[in-house]
Amino acid sequence: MRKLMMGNHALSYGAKLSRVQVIAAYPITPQTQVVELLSEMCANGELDAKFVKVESEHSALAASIGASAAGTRAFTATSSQGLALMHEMIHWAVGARTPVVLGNINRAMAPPWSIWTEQNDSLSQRDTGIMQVYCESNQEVQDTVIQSYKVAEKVLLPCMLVLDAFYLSHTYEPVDIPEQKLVDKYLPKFNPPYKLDPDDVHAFGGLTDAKWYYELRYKIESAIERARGEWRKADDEFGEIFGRKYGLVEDYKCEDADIMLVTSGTITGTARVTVDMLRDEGKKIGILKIRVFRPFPTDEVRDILGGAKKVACIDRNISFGQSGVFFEEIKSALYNSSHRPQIWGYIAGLGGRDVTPDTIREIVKRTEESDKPQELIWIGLKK
Amino acid sequence: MRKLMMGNHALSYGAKLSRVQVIAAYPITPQTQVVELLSEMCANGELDAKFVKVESEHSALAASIGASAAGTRAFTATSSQGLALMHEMIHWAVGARTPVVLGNINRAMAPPWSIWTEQNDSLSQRDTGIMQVYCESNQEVQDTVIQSYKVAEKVLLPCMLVLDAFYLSHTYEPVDIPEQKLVDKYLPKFNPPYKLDPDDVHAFGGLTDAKWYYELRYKIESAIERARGEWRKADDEFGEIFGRKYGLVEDYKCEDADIMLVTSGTITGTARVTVDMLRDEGKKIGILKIRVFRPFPTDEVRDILGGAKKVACIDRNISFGQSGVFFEEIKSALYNSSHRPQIWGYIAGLGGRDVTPDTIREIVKRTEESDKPQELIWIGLKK
Amino acid sequence: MIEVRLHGRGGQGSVVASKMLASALLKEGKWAQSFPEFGVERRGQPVTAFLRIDTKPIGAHYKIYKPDHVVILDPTLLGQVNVTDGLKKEGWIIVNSERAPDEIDIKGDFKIATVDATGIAIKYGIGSKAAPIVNTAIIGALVKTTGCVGIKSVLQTIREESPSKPEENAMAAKEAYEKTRTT
Amino acid sequence: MIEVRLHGRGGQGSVVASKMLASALLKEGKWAQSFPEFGVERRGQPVTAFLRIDTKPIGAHYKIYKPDHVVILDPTLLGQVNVTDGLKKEGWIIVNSERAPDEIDIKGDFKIATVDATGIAIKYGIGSKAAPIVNTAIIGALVKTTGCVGIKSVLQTIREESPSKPEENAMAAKEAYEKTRTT
Amino acid sequence: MRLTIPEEEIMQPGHLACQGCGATLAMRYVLKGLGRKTILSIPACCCTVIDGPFPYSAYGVPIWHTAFETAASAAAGIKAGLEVLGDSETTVLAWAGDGGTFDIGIQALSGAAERGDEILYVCYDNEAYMNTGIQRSSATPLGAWTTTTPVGHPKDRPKKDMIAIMAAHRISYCATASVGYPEDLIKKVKKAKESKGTKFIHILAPCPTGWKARPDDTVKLARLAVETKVFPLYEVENGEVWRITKKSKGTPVIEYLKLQRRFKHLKEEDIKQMQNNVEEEYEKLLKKCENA
Amino acid sequence: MRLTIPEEEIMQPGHLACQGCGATLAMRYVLKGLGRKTILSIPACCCTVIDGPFPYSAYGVPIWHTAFETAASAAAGIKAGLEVLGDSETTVLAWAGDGGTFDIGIQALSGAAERGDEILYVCYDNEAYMNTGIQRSSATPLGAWTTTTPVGHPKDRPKKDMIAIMAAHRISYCATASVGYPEDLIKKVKKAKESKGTKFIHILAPCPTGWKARPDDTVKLARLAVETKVFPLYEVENGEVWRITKKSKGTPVIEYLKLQRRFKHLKEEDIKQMQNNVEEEYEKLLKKCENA
Amino acid sequence: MPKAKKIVWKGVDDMPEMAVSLSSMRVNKTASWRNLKPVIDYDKCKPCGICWKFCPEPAILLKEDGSPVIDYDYCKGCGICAEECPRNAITMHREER
Amino acid sequence: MPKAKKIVWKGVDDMPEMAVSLSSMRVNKTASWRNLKPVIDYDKCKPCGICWKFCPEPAILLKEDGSPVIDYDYCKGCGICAEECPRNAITMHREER
Ligand SMILES: Cc1ncc(C[n+]2csc(CCOP(=O)(O)OP(=O)(O)O)c2C)c(N)n1
Ligand SMILES: Cc1ncc(C[n+]2csc(CCOP(=O)(O)OP(=O)(O)O)c2C)c(N)n1
Ligand code: SF4
Ligand code: SF4
Ligand code: SF4
Ligand code: SF4
Ligand code: SF4
Ligand code: SF4
Ligand SMILES: [Mg+2]
Ligand SMILES: [Mg+2]
Repeated sequence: MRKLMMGNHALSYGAKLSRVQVIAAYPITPQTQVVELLSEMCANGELDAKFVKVESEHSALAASIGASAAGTRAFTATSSQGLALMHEMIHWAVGARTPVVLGNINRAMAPPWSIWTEQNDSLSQRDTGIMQVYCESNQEVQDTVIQSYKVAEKVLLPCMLVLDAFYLSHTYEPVDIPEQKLVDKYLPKFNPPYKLDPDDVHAFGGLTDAKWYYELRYKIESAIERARGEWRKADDEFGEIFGRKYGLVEDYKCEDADIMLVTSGTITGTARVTVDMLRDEGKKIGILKIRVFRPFPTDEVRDILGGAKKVACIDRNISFGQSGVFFEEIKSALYNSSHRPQIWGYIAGLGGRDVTPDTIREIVKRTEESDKPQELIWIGLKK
Repeated sequence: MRKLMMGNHALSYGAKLSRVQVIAAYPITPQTQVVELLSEMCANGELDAKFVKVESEHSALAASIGASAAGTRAFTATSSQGLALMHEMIHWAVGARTPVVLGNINRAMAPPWSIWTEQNDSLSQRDTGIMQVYCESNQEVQDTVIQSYKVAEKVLLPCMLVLDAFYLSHTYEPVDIPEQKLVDKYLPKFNPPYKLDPDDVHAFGGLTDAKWYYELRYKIESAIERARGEWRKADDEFGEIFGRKYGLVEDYKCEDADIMLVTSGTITGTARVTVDMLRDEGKKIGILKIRVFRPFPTDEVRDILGGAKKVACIDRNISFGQSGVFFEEIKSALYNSSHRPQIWGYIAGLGGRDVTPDTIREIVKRTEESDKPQELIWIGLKK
Repeated sequence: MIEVRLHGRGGQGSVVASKMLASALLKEGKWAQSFPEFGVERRGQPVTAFLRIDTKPIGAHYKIYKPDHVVILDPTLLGQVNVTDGLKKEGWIIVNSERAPDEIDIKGDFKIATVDATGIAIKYGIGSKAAPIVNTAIIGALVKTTGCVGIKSVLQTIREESPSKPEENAMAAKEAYEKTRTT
Repeated sequence: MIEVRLHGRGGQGSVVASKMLASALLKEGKWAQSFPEFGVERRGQPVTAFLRIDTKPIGAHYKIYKPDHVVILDPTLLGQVNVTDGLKKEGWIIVNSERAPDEIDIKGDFKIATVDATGIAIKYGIGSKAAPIVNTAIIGALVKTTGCVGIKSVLQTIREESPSKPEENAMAAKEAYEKTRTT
Repeated sequence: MRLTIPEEEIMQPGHLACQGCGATLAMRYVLKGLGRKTILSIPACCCTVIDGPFPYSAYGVPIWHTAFETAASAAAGIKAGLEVLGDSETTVLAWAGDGGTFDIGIQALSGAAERGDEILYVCYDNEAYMNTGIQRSSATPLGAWTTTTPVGHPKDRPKKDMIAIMAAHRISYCATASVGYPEDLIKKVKKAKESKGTKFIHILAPCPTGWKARPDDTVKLARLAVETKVFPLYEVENGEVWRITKKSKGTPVIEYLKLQRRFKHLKEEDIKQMQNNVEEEYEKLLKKCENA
Repeated sequence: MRLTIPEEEIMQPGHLACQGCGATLAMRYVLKGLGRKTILSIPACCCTVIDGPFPYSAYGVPIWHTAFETAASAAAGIKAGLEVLGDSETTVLAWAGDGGTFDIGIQALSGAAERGDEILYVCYDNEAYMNTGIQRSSATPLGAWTTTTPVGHPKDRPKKDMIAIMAAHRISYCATASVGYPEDLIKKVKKAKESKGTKFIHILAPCPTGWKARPDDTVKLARLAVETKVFPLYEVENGEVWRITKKSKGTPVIEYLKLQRRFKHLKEEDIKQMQNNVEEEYEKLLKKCENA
Repeated sequence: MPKAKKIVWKGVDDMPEMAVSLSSMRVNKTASWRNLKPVIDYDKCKPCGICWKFCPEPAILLKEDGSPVIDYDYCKGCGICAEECPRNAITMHREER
Repeated sequence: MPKAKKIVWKGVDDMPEMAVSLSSMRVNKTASWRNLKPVIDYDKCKPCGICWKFCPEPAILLKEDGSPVIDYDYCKGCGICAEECPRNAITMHREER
């Protein structure tokens, strides 16, 4: 069934189709429609889940993790300040190996207060071990929730699914809703190796000294590395059943491109439109869209960008005192690679500053005209 | 005066010498002696400051930020879970441009519970904009508190000073305590451009839409970039007055080195001892110690590592699904550099696993013997 | 691609109007994207909503700066907000007003249509008399003038999606469709 | 570089002993580093503390695996804990015990010293009779046997740093220094 | 004509509150009560937005915008700073909504109260998370619709008794107030200002948007809440001395409910039940007041 | 011989509590009261460590170790999971220290209580942050030494009245208990288990290490606290019905204080003052109990 | 009273280092929010100040003689003044345009 | 009663995926913590179970006949049993070595 829905609804439908069993979430702009729709669904019986209406995001994730530990499929959603308040618990979900799925609406961090999009909230979680997937359409949002549970429960790690504030969260787009029974076929029941059960007594997460802590961390790293393959598999299988697939990254016209743009989130769609225009004008431009960001798709990035002469990375975020995060990560990924293109780093669209085809054009132009990479180019700064 | 003290005391003495005016902190192992000693100092009048004995770390930083906004010099200290709980407020301190100084004792994140050293807590804050300085001795800890206020108040950004759990926090070492009047000469009173004052009415941090948010972020980035120079200056001036200086990075015998180790924290001292032994054995090994991590000392790293053939980066941390954080950052820093040595990435010492001269030797050996860089080598993993 | 901007006040349902239009388009096998002004909406405050229409999926996600058409739900906004900002030449500007198009005090290279959506909404009892809800009625006028979507699918959508009084809303749209006056 | 390991029980002050020794070394212009076992300390639980001594600043920060000497504050630990683990050949093992060194049931290539630190502590009223605090007394024995630091600076340090009964603590150390028995 | 509340306007017009916003009235009155020597600590809430966007401000006193859960702790830090600087005159006013007080901010408030930090904490209560679009808070009354307690499943838990909780903290002064009674409100603000340690005032501030009411009914609703005993006006000193400051008339609860569409779904028996609850609670309150 | 408490030992020896730890006794009794169909949610506290390191455990029931501030919210999540899975039998027990309850965990607890989450929350109170080495909490009594309320400046705020706060939440059951009275304690645990929604039990658990007391005095101290009226034993139903469960003898407070070196610095007049406070508080409590 | 000048910056260099307010929201004429306009019938009004007291903007000023004046630059038309006036001296009218 | 076997792993591959406990702390003989040893004088003891009731480990078992036995593998020597015994049947002795 095709339905017009905002990104927040797509997120909720994704959760519903995944038959989540416990939801614990707290409202925050621009995520509120998620808690509202899920409340509604739980209230009217459309969704057979328990909604814990917690008093903060810290509790939201703590409760979700608890529910996961009890052996149920748990879901939460938040944004910016709420995600930041969850930070300790994100580490927790990772260390506890509870495959909670968390929807995050990318919103700029305060102060000053802002409710507009920016990736600093989610990217600030890049060192916690939670998986991260950036979506560029509402369809992708809905589908990715389902895929996320598939992978998360396989490798026992939480997954954060990310969408841009307003550009997706509040934008109505057509979304194909798959049949529940197909989803059930794709996504089996959650069945963790250990759970809280008085008939099978275990303590979870007890004090672990230098003797074994290191090995447990190694297991997390192994799991998230395994997740690379699991994402590929889950996406392929999804494609077979539902006819849509997304990849860990997407290569848009990179094959013969002189300049490859690196994008994520909704900037991708705008860049795609712009690239089409530029190609009409005879310019060979391609796009590498990063979808799965954690685990970082090093192989794909090397494969695709390895063939580029010039790369222009567009970051709707900044790691202050360093550079854009995607920029940093792709440089790092390519460092020990055999082919190393020149890479320019652009900062754009922070705090909801609109990124339009003109913005993309300017980035392409500056990359064309320059022959020495620059690391921190602020596009559209009012001077 | 030379005194034997644990790192936690050095941190407290640094705060005292800096004449902090408001302290808001919450106890956590292995930081407790900081709150204890500062409580004592405030109680007996040794330090003329108000200690707000908050009920959580989130409040600790919120209160410190408030005090800073009121125009006073504020201090806090924490570790691991506490730092993670502060995450939202670290973003806050940066956006609000309040130069709070925060001492963090590096401790591994739970679960499983651990109280032992690891850098994942502080490095998980690398995208917030707080400055970060890693110390390797108690002397450096004390001195760095004073330097931190100097720089932080110049650029109006908070600063986190980091020391290893137990290896510094609980280890007694001789520390030279400078005379208060020299410190007063070095560190002037805090005098921010705007503060909360009923006679000069301003709202701080109000809602800011896409019109100016971007520019305000640019100002933060400019400030932290300016901080690179301010750190150099502050360190030089410190050297002149107190006879000790540390640099943003330290180059130990890199000049003629075939292999350069990249280290941070207490691993550096152990590596230094090992390098001396190895040099006695005829091996040309050097060390680049990263002290200031945010702003990232890109120039220094390029300067020094640019001359290396092989680089072995030792990370007591891991960004799951990616690699060690220092490894990632130095690769990124060197990517667009003219000279690009081969770089190996080693994970070591997580959760307090001891890093000994033998560990360092193994890292050197593996780097010597390998001719293709590897990205994630777990040293000392029990197989 | 056709781009439309709607002007209203917080609480008047401009976003719903644009969303219903998009739904109707979907029914016809077209593609649409509808979004509100990105920000805080306050009761009474002037607000806007947007609509993109295309025959193929719409991937781009940026704001609309040069609309093809503009819809004004509340006539009192006319002097208060720059409603013609960026409006393309020859575009429609559709105003909820009792007046005739040529009595509307806007100048420029575009076409004007009016409809007494307020009157129609009151007639069908949509919203209260003090605060009639005109969003379905005004849709009728947009359909009539631009033809971007068929009135049938619009009426069907209104019947399906109106939170209350579906039939009245549909009738209001229909009446507005019929009574729209153009220059 | 000399490395020392101290064995005691949670609450007995082994860390303080090692810290006082380090302080005394500082007084003599030497360099020292003192640290506890890294972990949770519980009243009653066997715990350890460490000391590094050198003539130049000590930069290395890792644990001590092969101590030059070992000090045992509580004789009941002897059968419970592997106190000689890693102890270097010819190193001293200093035990708080009424017995003579050769009556101590440890075998290996090291030297044994004993002192009745408990008796001395009780004599000077340090701690309670049920739980005498022996850390200052035992220091005297270490000084005597290893000579790693002078008794004068040790006594001075004890007088300065003891949280209570500084004089008694110093006298206990002195008496232990004098009464230490070696093999 | 004698004005019954201070004439000076500290809060300025041009702000971004909805038409007929009760929260704004609360702010106007509280600032009148405190005067210009006031610093505001405001966490995320409608009043964050109402004040206006950077680089403008409407409230007329310094404002520290702070994270949602930190009204009290940021205020405590500000106060500590002022104390060190020797300013004992300025009131530090933590100003938060019901969500920021009853839910996510209760820990920081409880901590400040325990420490006895010298702050005045005012909760303006519009009985839901309004800034994010009307979600339930623990101040939402039993039976009310919100977007997260949808019709069919309206709120099934009673409103948290925040004054009882703060009284249990034994702070020197707590009180309820209503924007329908500005004189009483301002008197309490002045009393709180004179009291020591942490002080707490809980103001009912109707929200036409969230209550689905007419904007011109705001003041009437604020009065009806008191008259119907739904929101009695009283104060508590040191957690012990309870005192009603305005007798409630006993107007039937329905008078209050019927002006708000958030209660539209209630059936006759629900309303009867509500009337009973209200009477019962009022009796209990009167009993507590006996010792005054 | 008739045993007065259940014989079965759920908690196992070999754990890591100090000699004479009161918290451990509390755990032993509560588990006896609840039986094996229990899941523990434990935030950071001494009991985290006491249970033993990975891969071992001492408490004998499933344990969810959770972040310091999340005893209640993690428990709520676990309970929600069990409910969805159809397990209504198992008790989810949030078990936290005074710091994790009175301070950093009060928000999650307050939230759970407001929602009426079906959990039993037990706070074992050793009156300071013991696991981190004896820092003040808001449960630390007035006048006590801790490392952050050093001699010369001992704690200058009274102990937070946690039961009054929870009673103000109107939960179905709250009670105090002491490890000196295991029968009374276990009775309350069983009563709580039978009650609906969120239940709260506050257990005094002397800590020889932190109180600077002899390990063999633990039980005696736990009894003296009750006998001296310092820590009366009572229960509260629905926030309204207060009931003393064990009359306090009126032993002089000094008998309790003198066994603890954390009070060593107190002067005669301090102790007198304390005796007065204790009497006064007890009177107030008796008054509340009149309605029982 | 804080100044109410419009702040005009060309770009980043004109701005303060952090987000501090520099002017009053008085720059924001909320007249544009109004669809109903309160009109005072001064014949009916016997100045009591109640309308002034309850205006949430506040958009009612009091003259020397205590009689109220509506500041139509800011009045949002909520209708509270009309509702609360004990003498029914204020009526609400649809804004015309 | 949970099994109390010592868990011995060679390395990472032997371990469970996360930090779950697999055995009881009974493996940890806390006898090593004890410096004072409780000894029951069975002549004085008239079994009442009080020592058993108050042992925090618990390290006192009750025999069929109700008389207490101290499990010296776990007794930490806190002295509570001796203190609480109403018949003074338990005395504490310094551990010898
Ligand atoms: C940590 C965090 N979570 C959520 C939010 C989103 N948020 C902002 S205001 C608000 C509601 C405020 O409710 P209340 O305190 O009652 O004030 P009101 O808006 O009703 O005036 C919420 C949920 C936030 N800013 N920060
Ligand atoms: C967020 C966070 N802050 C601080 C700590 C450190 N911490 C662990 S246990 C503890 C004290 C616990 O006190 P309490 O709850 O009274 O239990 P007790 O240790 O006294 O039994 C503290 C401060 C932590 N683990 N997490
Ligand atoms: S939503 Fe309610 S509280 Fe918020 S500004 Fe509007 S009327 Fe005021
Ligand atoms: S410190 Fe106190 S509470 Fe903690 S284990 Fe020791 S005796 Fe028990
Ligand atoms: S209508 Fe409302 S805003 Fe206008 S003057 Fe009257 S009360 Fe004030
Ligand atoms: S309320 Fe009515 S009578 Fe009173 S001053 Fe206003 S207009 Fe005049
Ligand atoms: S001394 Fe303590 S641990 Fe040993 S048996 Fe007696 S009560 Fe138990
Ligand atoms: S308490 Fe004493 S009398 Fe009672 S069983 Fe134990 S040893 Fe025997
Ligand atoms: Mg509210
Ligand atoms: Mg405690």
